[in-house]
Amino acid sequence: MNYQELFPFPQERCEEADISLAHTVHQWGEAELASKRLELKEDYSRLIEPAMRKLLVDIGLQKILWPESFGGSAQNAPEIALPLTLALEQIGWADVGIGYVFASTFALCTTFAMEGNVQEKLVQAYAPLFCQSGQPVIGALILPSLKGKDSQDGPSFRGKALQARANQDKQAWTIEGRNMRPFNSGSNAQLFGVLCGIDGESDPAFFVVSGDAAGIKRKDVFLKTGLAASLNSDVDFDKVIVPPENLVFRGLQPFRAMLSWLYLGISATTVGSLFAAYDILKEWGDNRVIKGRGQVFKENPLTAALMAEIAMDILTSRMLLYQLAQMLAQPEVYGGAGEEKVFIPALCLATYITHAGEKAINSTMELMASAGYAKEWQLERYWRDVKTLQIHLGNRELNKMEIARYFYDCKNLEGGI
Amino acid sequence: MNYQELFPFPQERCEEADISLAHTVHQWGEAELASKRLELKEDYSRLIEPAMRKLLVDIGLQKILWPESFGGSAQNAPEIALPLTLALEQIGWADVGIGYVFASTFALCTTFAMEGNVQEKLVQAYAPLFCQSGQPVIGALILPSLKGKDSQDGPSFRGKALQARANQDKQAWTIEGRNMRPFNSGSNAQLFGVLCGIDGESDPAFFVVSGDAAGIKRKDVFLKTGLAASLNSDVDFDKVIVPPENLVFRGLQPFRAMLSWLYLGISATTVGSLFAAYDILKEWGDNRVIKGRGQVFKENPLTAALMAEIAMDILTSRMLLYQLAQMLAQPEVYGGAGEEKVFIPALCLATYITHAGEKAINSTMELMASAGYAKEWQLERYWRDVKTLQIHLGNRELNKMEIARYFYDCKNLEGGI
Amino acid sequence: MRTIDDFTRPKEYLSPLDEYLGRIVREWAEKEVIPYRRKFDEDWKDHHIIEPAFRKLMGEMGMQRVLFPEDLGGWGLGHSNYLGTAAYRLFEEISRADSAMGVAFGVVFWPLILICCEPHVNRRLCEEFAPMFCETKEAVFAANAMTEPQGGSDIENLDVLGGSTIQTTAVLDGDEWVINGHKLWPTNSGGAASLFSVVCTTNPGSRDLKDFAVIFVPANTPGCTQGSPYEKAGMAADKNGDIWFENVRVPSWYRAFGPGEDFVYFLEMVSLGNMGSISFVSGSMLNVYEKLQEFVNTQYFRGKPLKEHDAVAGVLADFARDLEVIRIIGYQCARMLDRPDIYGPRWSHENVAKARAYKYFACDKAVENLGRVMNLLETYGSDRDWDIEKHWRDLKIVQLWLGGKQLAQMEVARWFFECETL
Amino acid sequence: MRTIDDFTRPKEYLSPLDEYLGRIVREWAEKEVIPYRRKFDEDWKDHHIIEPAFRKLMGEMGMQRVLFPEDLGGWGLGHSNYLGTAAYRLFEEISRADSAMGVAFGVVFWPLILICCEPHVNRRLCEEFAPMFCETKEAVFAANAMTEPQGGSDIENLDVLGGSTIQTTAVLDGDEWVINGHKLWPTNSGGAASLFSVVCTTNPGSRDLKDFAVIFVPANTPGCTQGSPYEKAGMAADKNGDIWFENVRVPSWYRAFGPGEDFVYFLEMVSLGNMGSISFVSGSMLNVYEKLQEFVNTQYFRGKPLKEHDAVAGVLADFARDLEVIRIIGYQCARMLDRPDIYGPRWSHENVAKARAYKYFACDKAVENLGRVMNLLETYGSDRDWDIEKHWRDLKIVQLWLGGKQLAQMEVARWFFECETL
Repeated sequence: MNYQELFPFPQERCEEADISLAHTVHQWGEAELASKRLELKEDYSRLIEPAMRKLLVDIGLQKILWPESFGGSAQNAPEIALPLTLALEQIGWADVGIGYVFASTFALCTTFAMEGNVQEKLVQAYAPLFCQSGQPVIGALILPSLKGKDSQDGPSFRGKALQARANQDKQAWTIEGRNMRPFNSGSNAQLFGVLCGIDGESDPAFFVVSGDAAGIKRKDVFLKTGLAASLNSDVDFDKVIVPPENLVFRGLQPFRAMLSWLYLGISATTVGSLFAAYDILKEWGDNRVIKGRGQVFKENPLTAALMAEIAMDILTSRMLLYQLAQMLAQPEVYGGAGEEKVFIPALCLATYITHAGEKAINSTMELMASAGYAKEWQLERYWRDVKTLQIHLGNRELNKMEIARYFYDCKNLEGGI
Repeated sequence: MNYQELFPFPQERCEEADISLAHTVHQWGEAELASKRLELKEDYSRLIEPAMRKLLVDIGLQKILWPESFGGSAQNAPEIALPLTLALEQIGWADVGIGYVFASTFALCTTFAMEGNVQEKLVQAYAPLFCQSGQPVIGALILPSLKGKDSQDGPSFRGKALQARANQDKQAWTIEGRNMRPFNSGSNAQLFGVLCGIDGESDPAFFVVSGDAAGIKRKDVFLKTGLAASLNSDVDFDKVIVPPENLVFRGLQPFRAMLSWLYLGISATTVGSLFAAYDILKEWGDNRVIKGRGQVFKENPLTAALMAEIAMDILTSRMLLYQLAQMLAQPEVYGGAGEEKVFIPALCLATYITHAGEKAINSTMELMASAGYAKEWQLERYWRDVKTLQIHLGNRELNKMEIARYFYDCKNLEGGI
Repeated sequence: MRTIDDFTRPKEYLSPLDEYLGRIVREWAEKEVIPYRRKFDEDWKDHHIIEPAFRKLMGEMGMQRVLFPEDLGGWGLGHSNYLGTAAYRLFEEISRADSAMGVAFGVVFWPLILICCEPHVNRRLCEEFAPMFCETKEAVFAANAMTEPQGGSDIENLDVLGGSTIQTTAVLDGDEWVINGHKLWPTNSGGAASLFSVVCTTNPGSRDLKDFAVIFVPANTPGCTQGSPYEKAGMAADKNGDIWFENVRVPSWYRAFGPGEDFVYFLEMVSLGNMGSISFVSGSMLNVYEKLQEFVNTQYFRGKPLKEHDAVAGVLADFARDLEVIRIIGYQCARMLDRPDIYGPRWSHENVAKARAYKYFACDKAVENLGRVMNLLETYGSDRDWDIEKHWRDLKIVQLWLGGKQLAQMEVARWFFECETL
Repeated sequence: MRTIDDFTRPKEYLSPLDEYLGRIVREWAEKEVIPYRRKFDEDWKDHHIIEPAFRKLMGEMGMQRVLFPEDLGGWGLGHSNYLGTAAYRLFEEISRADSAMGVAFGVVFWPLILICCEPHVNRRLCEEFAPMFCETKEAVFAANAMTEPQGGSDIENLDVLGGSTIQTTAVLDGDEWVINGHKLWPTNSGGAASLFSVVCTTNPGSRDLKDFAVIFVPANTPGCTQGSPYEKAGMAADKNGDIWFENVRVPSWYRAFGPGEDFVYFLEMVSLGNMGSISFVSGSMLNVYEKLQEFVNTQYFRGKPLKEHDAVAGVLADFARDLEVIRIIGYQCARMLDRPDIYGPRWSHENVAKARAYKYFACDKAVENLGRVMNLLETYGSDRDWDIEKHWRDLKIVQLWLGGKQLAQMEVARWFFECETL
């Protein structure tokens, strides 16, 4: 049995076609990445671009949200949550960074392309890029962030600094921001989603900005611990001018809706990477001999006990992941993605899954000892990636303020997402 | 909002009638137990028997499995998993011990009354007791156990000692066992389910034995830390003779099916007790003032952070509980309750839920300081009860052997359930 | 066979009395407590079974006298360089048998530390109260009346509140303090204590620590009444209840020291109280080790003692490891309080914060481990006849007292990260 | 502002050299390592940037000489009562800057301990190898060639295996040992080491510990070759690779001691190796404390530094608490190895088991804390410019080496619960 059969998911709620798509993505991962692991270690950057192109353009994952008239597959109803989850598991299995970049881009696009949010002008502006350019398209999010004391004079949102300001002049908006740190892909994103403060208004506004807009300056790619497919750099917006239709939304609820989709993406990618860790550990457990008595690793009760813990973490994470997908897929039952009663469980589940993921991979490394940290065995890459995914949910203690406020009806708790 | 709304469950899969039953049970709990908390502390044993009678006889929960011809409600198809879960949550909320006793009795009866297992003679023998006696009926399980060195000469099952032996003489079976420790209610059970070794056979057999059979000797009720509704004592079977039809099953798979139902019951009862802990904590958080500055407890970020963790534990536990219920309810999708692919996830989920429960109530006690351990606040009762439920799953390390064997295809791991 | 004495203690720190104290208390525990302790839970209110064991230890063996100067009938421990480590050993051995007896005995030290310990001996009060403890064979208890109905252990949160939430008042009327207030939860209340140190304010609402006062009140002073003990999840030998002070009058020199100083030496009670809590934890855990050894040696799985199963052994190893660590930390804490010449005064913010850190570490680890150990025993874990569930219940209580984990965390964060607004 | 020196060390245990060693190494770290360490990861293969810092510390400042007797150019630490605590301080200060440098330096001690330390000084080998370390300004590395391709750290599992899985053989041919075998992973292999201690057997498959041998092999001996270093998740300054021994011939007196004794003193390497690992952990964590202080003081949330948020402060408190505990335990471990007169020989099963317990405790806690700290920083946590992700990667590696957690658990269970079949 493989992990697809071992770890139950609500198969009765999934379409044949969606399971088949997941299978296609798995084959892509096998051909482009898993089978090239040693090459990947030596020359990641050379392999990653063609792999992304195959996935996003040839298999066409980046076309899903867009209307058929542009060549998209018009799957922009909430039910996309289940096929998205199935596919992202497989992407995460192959490469966490690609999964993260895709999930972020997807979340960004839901703000103006998801059923109920559709903004025609923006769809017309960006659908061709995703469906017809023949290029993998990457969207970067620039969200509120912890910043230094200086930033405290600027605009903020729920306790964190907004990295940009926008001002309306006649019709157009001018966006300004210095040393902004995007959540991903600052150096090579073709579009940005930026939450901006607006002078004199308490609610921030979310803008979509084309990556080639005049005034965008990208700094050098900086070194970080994981998610190599996301080439991030600090970015300046120096009087970047965008048309009025690029203001996608204002206020909390649509922001939360975007985050709910992002949380689903991060969770699915994490579960996928746990499958990769499972595969690596399975191989190790089958072949490693210890205690010099010919005892196969997996047959030792102590190591088996930890292996069981890992399996339990994967099992619960996957089940909860699909529970989240089903909540997002059925707004008529659970509420919309931006409503508190969906957003808070989404945050809780993503928090659980990313922490269970950290724990499971930490334990897997323990079991594999030196092979756990040798690049050759690839496990350490998933370890760095999964941790990096997790911290993209934000400071857990601050996030808990959101959660406590909801469950205990707190009035004065500061902060959060 | 109350916990029923705050903690999502797959309401779209539940029938109106089932939710209504849960509501009835909640009202029972409120009237019989929750509203009498101080009396309960002083005089638990006087209150508990009438409460059980109301629940099992008057509301009629003990009638669900049995045919209508006996006055039962004939809900013996696997779909009973969902209403059972809804009801047990509410019983656990009111009293964990009653939940445990009911769940154990239910699991025992599934072995001969659940669709697919129905054994007509036994149903005819016991349905009247449950449907017509007017008494709450308690069934006790006597399962394999860790025992001292002496026991190693006797029969065992998967590494643990079988507490009884059975031998066939002509038609009838004679069951022998000394100082057997049932899992619950040894002192007052009306029927026993006993897994027995049979000389010369490797598979044990499971017998149902009436509590009033000749040769059953019950010792004094012993002191234990929780589950006060379960009055347990050691039991001797001194040449207890039972008819051949009381041999319910042999072998592993039906044993596991029974355990899967027991795990569901333990899990649902645990989640219910978490709701009780939530209620207690909510009241505390709303009213307690700390730091001498009029800061309400729940508004302090540090205590709120821990409160958020507790809410997350309840949320994930409840979601996973319903996932387990749905697996048992749909054998056509997931397999039968005794199949490995259901039994192992059931064990994993019950393990998760009972540990999350321990953690959540431990944290709740932390927050309530002295009120956490004062009997007056009741929380400590749930704490003792939930821990006691958990250890009824067995030694976690040994259980993990089962789990590892399944997920990693281990051949030589010893032991387990 | 390995015994509890195989767990490490920093031998350099031990008092010259250590071996003697350890031996006599262990003998007492084996004879007077362990054979009877399974009945203690039902004896929570009356102490019919518990009282004789206390009498033996405290009155007859004289342990309640150890802090007083020799010339007043005591053992002079208050003058020694071994206050912390000697007390640690004493408490640990008692707690091995019953940690509630450990705390009930340990808390006798609390008020007495204030008056018996160098460098702040209050000779007049020593002389006043020495006879109460030293001239009797009965067990005599003392209690520190601190916690008030609203706010719980907030009073200990002195950095933040400066005593401003104290509702119990002391007003000087001529040569006497007149005390009014309501305290609850102190160990050895519920009718046990003969002497209270009462934490009160001479100026309600003030944040000036000069208004913070600790005043001694014999329990039989008119106007001082104790309620019945509360029923708790465990720790039956430790009685807790309400105490009311209604126009209680005591001589003015019953105040421990005076403005400012009362507060300083009160901090010493906090650091020693945290150290004591660690000793209750390690003492209990040492007995859990013994019971666990018995269980895993005698209970079989697949033809072998349970300890021979590798996965079970992993849990046993973690337990032994954590007990090692807790005990070493506990003795290090005791040492830091023994030797102000090396580690600074017992009442320094540093020592208070560190003692709190060690205490909440020990408690977190204990709760985690006891949970795992209970689980190893399967359903036997909840049965009283294996004793482990008793320690499991008791240690949870140790975790929750002294303001619990959150108060400790705040104090530790304030010290190590210099937080200013928490 | 609070500094790393506010974390507790048992002051009674410190060596007379402690202050001096600490100061010069800290200066070296500030000047030679910390300004450059963000580039170390890419320097893993060549050590262009790393090598000069090593040269300064080990060759010029002479730290590679400390174990040798004074008359051979060393500092005589092998004769002192402060081997453990002095080494602990040294390693801790180095690891604060870079724990890979800590281990690369620390492992130089490993083979040398065998020959330089009382009560088992091998004077002839000291004289033989002292010039290699003492008469140069270059950094000279030593390595202990132990692990073999199949079974990993199984070789350390001596209680169970008695050396029977060792595949590297030593055959006496006249006055020379002829060594054949393949080792991998030792720190300071991958081309770094000039001298190896090689763990081998004189009788393949034997469980008789008299056949267990440790033989010194200079790296330039014909037949001894080192492969390229492996690429790892972190710890770039520590090179690991393969070593092949093909008919390597060394004089017969290059064997550390002889039948039986080699094994005994090898256990001393295990206990000291575990102690060293704790020092790498606490050293790294001290630097994390510094970086974390900077972060929570300068990064703002809702108009206040992050540290003023109570929930964040809770995590800060836990971090400070655990670092306190780890450090105290580390020094206690060092002390136990310093003073065989009090705690028994360094190679006793008790000391080996306890050192393993402390090490896996420290590593578990470090991994847990670093994970939480990374999370406090949000996405900055993964950026190299906050340095914390570096320590996060490095400490995970410390957790995994020396046989990892499971081997430690088995050894601890065997000692404390006398398991016989694990």
